[in-house]
Amino acid sequence: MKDMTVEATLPGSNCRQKVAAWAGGRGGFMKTAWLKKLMTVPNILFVALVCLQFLPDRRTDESAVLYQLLIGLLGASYLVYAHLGRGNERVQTAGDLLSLVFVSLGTWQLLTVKLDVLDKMLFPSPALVLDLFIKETPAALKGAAGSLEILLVGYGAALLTAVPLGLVSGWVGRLKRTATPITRVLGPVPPTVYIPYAIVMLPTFKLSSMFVIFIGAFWPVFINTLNGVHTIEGRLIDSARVLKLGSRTMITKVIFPGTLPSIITGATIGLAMSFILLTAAEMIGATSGLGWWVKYISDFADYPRVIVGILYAGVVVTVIMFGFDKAEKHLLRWRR
Amino acid sequence: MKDMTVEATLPGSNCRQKVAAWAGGRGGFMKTAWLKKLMTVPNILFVALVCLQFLPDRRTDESAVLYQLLIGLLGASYLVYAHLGRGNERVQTAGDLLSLVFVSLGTWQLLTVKLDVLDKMLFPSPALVLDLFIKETPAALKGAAGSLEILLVGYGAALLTAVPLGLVSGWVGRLKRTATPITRVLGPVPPTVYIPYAIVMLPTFKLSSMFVIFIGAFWPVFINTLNGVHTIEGRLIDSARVLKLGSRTMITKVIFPGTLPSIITGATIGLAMSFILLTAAEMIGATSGLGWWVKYISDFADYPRVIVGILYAGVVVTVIMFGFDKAEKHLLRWRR
Amino acid sequence: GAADRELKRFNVGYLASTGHAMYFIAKEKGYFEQEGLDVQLFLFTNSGEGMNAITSGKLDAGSFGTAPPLLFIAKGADITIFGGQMSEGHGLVAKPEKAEQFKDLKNYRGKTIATVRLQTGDVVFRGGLHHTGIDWKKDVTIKELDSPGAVLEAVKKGSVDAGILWPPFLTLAEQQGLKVAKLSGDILSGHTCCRQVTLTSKLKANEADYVRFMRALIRAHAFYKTTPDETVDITSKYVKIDKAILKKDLYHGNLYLSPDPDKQMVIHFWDYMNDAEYISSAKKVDAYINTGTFRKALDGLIREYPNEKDYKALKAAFRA
Amino acid sequence: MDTRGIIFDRVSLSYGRQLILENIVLSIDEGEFVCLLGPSGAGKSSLMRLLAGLAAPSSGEVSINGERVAGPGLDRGIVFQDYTLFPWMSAGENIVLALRQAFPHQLGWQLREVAEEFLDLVGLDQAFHKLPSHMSGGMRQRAAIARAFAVNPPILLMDEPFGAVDAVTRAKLQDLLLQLWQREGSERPKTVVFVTHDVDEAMILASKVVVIGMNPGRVKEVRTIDIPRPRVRRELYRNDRFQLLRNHLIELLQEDVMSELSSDRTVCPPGDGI
Amino acid sequence: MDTRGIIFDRVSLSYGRQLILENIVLSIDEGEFVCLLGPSGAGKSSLMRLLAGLAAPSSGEVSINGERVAGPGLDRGIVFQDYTLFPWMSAGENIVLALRQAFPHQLGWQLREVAEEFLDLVGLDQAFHKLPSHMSGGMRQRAAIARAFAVNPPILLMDEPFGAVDAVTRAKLQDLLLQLWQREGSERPKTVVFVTHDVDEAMILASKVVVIGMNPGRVKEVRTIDIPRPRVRRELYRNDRFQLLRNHLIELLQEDVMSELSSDRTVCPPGDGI
Ligand SMILES: Nc1ncnc2c1ncn2[C@@H]1O[C@H](COP(=O)(O)OP(=O)(O)OP(=O)(O)O)[C@@H](O)[C@H]1O
Ligand SMILES: Nc1ncnc2c1ncn2[C@@H]1O[C@H](COP(=O)(O)OP(=O)(O)OP(=O)(O)O)[C@@H](O)[C@H]1O
Ligand SMILES: [Mg+2]
Ligand SMILES: [Mg+2]
Repeated sequence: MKDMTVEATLPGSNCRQKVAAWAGGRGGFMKTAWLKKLMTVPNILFVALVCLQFLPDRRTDESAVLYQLLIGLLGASYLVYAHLGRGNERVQTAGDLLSLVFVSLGTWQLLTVKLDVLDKMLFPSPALVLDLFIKETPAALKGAAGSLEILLVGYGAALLTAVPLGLVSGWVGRLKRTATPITRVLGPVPPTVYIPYAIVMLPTFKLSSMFVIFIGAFWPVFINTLNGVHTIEGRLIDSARVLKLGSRTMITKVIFPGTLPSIITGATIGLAMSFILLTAAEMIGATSGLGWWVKYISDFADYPRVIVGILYAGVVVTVIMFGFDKAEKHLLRWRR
Repeated sequence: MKDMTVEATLPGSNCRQKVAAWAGGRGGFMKTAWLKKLMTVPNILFVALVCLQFLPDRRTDESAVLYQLLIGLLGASYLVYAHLGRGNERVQTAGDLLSLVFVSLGTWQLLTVKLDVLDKMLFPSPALVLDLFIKETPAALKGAAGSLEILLVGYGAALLTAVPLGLVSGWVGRLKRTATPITRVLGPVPPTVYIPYAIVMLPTFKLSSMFVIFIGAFWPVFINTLNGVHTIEGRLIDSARVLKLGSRTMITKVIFPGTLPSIITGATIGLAMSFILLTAAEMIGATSGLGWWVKYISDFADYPRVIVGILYAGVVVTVIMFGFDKAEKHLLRWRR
Repeated sequence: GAADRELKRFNVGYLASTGHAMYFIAKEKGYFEQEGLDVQLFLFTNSGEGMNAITSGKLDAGSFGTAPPLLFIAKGADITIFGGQMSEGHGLVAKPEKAEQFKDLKNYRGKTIATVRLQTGDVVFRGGLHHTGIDWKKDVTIKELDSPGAVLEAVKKGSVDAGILWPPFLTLAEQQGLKVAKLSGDILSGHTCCRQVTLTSKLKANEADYVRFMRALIRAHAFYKTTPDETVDITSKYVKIDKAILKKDLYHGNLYLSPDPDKQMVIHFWDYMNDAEYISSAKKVDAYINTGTFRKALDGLIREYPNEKDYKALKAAFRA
Repeated sequence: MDTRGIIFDRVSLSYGRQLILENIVLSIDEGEFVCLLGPSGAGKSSLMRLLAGLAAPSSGEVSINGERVAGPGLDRGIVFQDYTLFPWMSAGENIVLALRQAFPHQLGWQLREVAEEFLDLVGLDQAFHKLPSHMSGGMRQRAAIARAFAVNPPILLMDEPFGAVDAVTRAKLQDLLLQLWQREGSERPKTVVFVTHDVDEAMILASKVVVIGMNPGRVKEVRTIDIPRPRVRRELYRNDRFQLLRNHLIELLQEDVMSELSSDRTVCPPGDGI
Repeated sequence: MDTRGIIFDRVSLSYGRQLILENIVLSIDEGEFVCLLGPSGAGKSSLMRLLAGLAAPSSGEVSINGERVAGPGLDRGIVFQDYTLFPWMSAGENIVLALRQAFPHQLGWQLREVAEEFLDLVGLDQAFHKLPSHMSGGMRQRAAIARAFAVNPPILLMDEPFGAVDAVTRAKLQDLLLQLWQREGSERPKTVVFVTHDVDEAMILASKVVVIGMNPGRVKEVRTIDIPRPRVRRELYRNDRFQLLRNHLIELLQEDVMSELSSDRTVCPPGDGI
């Protein structure tokens, strides 16, 4: 469909010249170049997605106006973005992600609304999900705000304990040899097992929830930090030993920065763990929160809303991770 | 209590000689040295633990014979082990771990049987747990064998997909930029959410269980691999680029070994995740398996057996990890 | 006249179920406050956690099914059942073409049935099969799943022949084209579901509070009987599903709300749990059921409002 | 296709806002042996990276045989200043890996034989199975050199390759390099670009010396070394042309460094240059 | 306490089954400037690691001022062969980190000033805020040298410290090192152990040269260099004693390497040693 392909179907090179002439000399050339620039994968997918809208619906009870609007908006903002930051890596990434989104949306719509081959309860149409997404915004925002406290305290506590403990245990050989088997036995304990104990031992339900998040996020961060210490090059450690750095300087100025890449990976997984456990943590006497909401709703087999809840969780994680990324870029600027 | 301290309380050095003479010359010296060698932390804790047994019980309905036997056995085997591998690092680690075990057991027994300040249902005595541990061995072994299939397939599939995908995505900058936001959104999805979908899409319950394990183990391995690629030194990458290595050689001979430390960490966390999810995975129509057992029993609020189940899971993980450690030692022998 | 007193803080745990409507009414209509209680409702999505909160004293009262408290009693927890919540309401669903054969328990032999372990219906069906002479361990394949949603999907997909569910999932299942083939009430008529439980020590120490708590629930029951529309509105705040389903469950289904502890049925259920091999306990469960609290509350209310028909009906049904 | 050889056409390179190389114009004929001399930090390694295709110029163009350098290629072998071996492979495996890429049709044992032969040539006859972390600095450097020599590319880029070996081994390696360079003379001549800090080494090896100036890096002088080969080391010192050239180059180099090392702080007595 | 200085008392070192250093007996007086010469892979760096306390001898004992070396100490500064800076700190921060350990009572700005001064001395006056990954090889090496000089320990261990810098800078650094070494002469003399491959460098710097033989590493010869100081480079070449010593050392070194580089393969014309 690209103009290149059009040319290729014409035999001979003088033919090509004719076509160019026909296209109007220089102006024509510019016009095709312009067209060519528009012929990117996301744009083509966008057109395909728009065409898909004209197929007849089999699930007839839904309006797709909002959904179509969203697609239009996505396509348009990409066009603008791509135009502004031409040739930029970010534009490329945005295009790739958008293509992925378009393909998923297209398949999803095709299989649900258009062909209706999937179970209606488990697989709502994208239009319905979008509708719900907008309708549930206040509830989800309130829920996210409610969860944020539990998350931040639990996850924060996990980071604040697991990183120093991991650094020290990783650095002191004897501790490392002792800590490793402990992680083997305690790491795989389902955090939900601790719930009854947390309820009994801790004064409030909220603290119990925080504890569940804490314990879930702790192990990934701890294990990654513990093993990360070992990835520091031997010659750097020798260098530090020769300088006779004190333990504190050693940990903060050498071990910590050297382990940072691993710590950040651990923190990423720990954050995912926190969100996974949010549903379990908020089982404990909560009446709000994103996790509570998802669990509550999935207990009622309200899958469209479950999908919406997960989308919201994704949004929250992405926002939190955005801050993380900034910090990471800054802290690891010495690499490469 | 060490003989050093005894000496220190005697003033003057000729006094010391007297003591040595009194202790019987050379033989006496050897005797105190021998005593000194026995005065290690695990041994002292062992004695304390034995003394604890003579305190009166408040929970009277249990027999502690087996438990006392176990402690005796642990203490004795440590003595033998320490004697054989004197001054060895492994002995030190074993001693450290044993001290930890002794302290935990002592506290546990003190708070349950001896003082009875903890809830009897949630906090059974160590003797009771040991009793159950032995009594449930056949059930647990059968359960573990049943779970192993699900675990190996699910976890194995996660390793086999996440590692190559992570390597390729980490290596190709464009893929990495696209994959990172995807991990942000999909990583924190509670794997249990997939259960109804798995039931609908996959032919058997067992496959659904495996899928839950798979998805849970996938993300930690994938994220660790993805980020691990970036920890390879730039000069090594340059070196490989200059050799014009083909993509396959590049991935298998350079990227893979360079990322291996991170992959192994990810695999450790993934394995822990697999075990954590075993309870959820085996809730899909299973009637056996370690996870099913733990969940079943915790539904019945049979906490002593839950503890036993977790201990068994710990044993299984330790066994699996033992193989892992061997492989790791071999594969990473080039480090330091 | 109780309003001017200092309100007493009272923590109550509940599940998001239509059956707990009396809590919601008493809270929303201010009955708890009028009785001098500052009730905080805590939602649990897992009965086991709720029971832990009860036994650790973090909750003053709560209702988490019938099986879980009985289990905890069998395990030696010192808790007391002092009131009722609802009864019956569970059922077995199957695809319409298979529904007919599930009418008779005898036909269950050789079938595959999905269930969520320890829910009331599960106990009733297993006990029923036991009484019919079917060994559910051998003759029936029982698939235990983790959520009603999973049961529903498994039945719809045909991986199992039938599934045991409870409100509102029975209605939901019907909407999805399944049929309710057998009701739990047909097996054990009037079997209890969620019971009010608390620590025995708490009940002994503050019995007056519990009487007032039960008074509020009895008043809520009367409200439920007389004001369907508002009941549905109130319930929908706590159980977020379609109001039509709520209404059907509350008024046209086989779910019966009642604050009566129904001692005999609890004892019966205890036996069923023994039959279903969920417990094996020779304990006398009578000792863990307190009917006095309910009676005191009911008698007091009848004295104050001698004309209230609902109170009289409850009194008539009550057996100590 | 008529322009064989390497051409730097007004090449500049910046890292961020810092200009490293400015307007480099340089042509290296096919078959030449070029030595780059210049003070530390001048931009010699950066220039090598441009040639290797590991960095792209900020402006201008580097071309080889008329084609723009767009990335690394099998036509160029490079020995880095920090002689990088893959730490997870033994010295021999490192070489075999490189050989397999260059000679995909050879069998494994053939490649191993070649690897062993070249390890032998650099004096590492027993190091085939040694991991880099178990070798000394000089041994690692020699293994990296053996790797580059074994692949035998038409263009050889070497960045201070003999820095970490002793003087005697160094002389041997110089001779070996010269032999490899000349052996190819019959078919297609090999081009060598060689960075060194040792003026004598440059004069022994080079057919052309390029002096790089600093702040920013630029070509300060290009000088053909027309001393006839074989150049016997002991005799060179008695050669007048050699001495003249040598003093000239040292002076050139000194200029730059002098201005860099703020002269009032240096402690060398006057006239004690080198 | 009467035995000041470094003593190697029958020291052997093995890695696994491989014997690296065998029965090293060597004493270095306080205030001596010792150069270690030896072929690549002989065990010079290993010897330095023993001295630094980073490795423990398999048998025998290394002692400093009568005390056994049990680990690193602030009395010894070391410049590694691969000049390691912490990559996450700028050159300046690297030096300040080391200084803070050595001078815990100094204020931050004082340390920064000292760091800047020493960076200046090695010709890196503008590199205080540069990250190691943004510096050239020679610049990194000079920063590592500045770090060791700044801490100014009584014993300085330097493993091929000037390998990656150009000849002129090298001469300056040599002079700087000599000055630091001699300045201390008044109070407590500084001891320097210096590994190099450059015989001339050894002769300019050393008060004693130790030649290490290879396979396994052992002390082959200890020779006092009694050429008077200051040693002016240009004049040295006309000094007969210097020439004699130089040729002797080169021959000594050649012996070992010759036997290593299997001579039938080497390509150097006979007599073309160095
Ligand atoms: N970690 C190690 N494990 C095994 N062998 C090692 C290790 N480190 C060094 N060696 C071996 O010890 C020998 C001496 O190494 P060392 O680094 O001391 O040599 P060197 O004299 O410093 O050489 P160079 O001049 O090349 O730096 C070498 O043969 C090397 O292979
Ligand atoms: N990645 C980088 N980012 C920023 N600046 C850099 C980077 N790499 C090198 N430089 C700067 O470029 C200049 C030239 O570096 P280069 O490594 O090319 O020098 P060189 O001539 O090879 O020096 P040497 O002889 O010490 O190896 C130096 O001033 C250095 O600080
Ligand atoms: Mg360089
Ligand atoms: Mg060395």
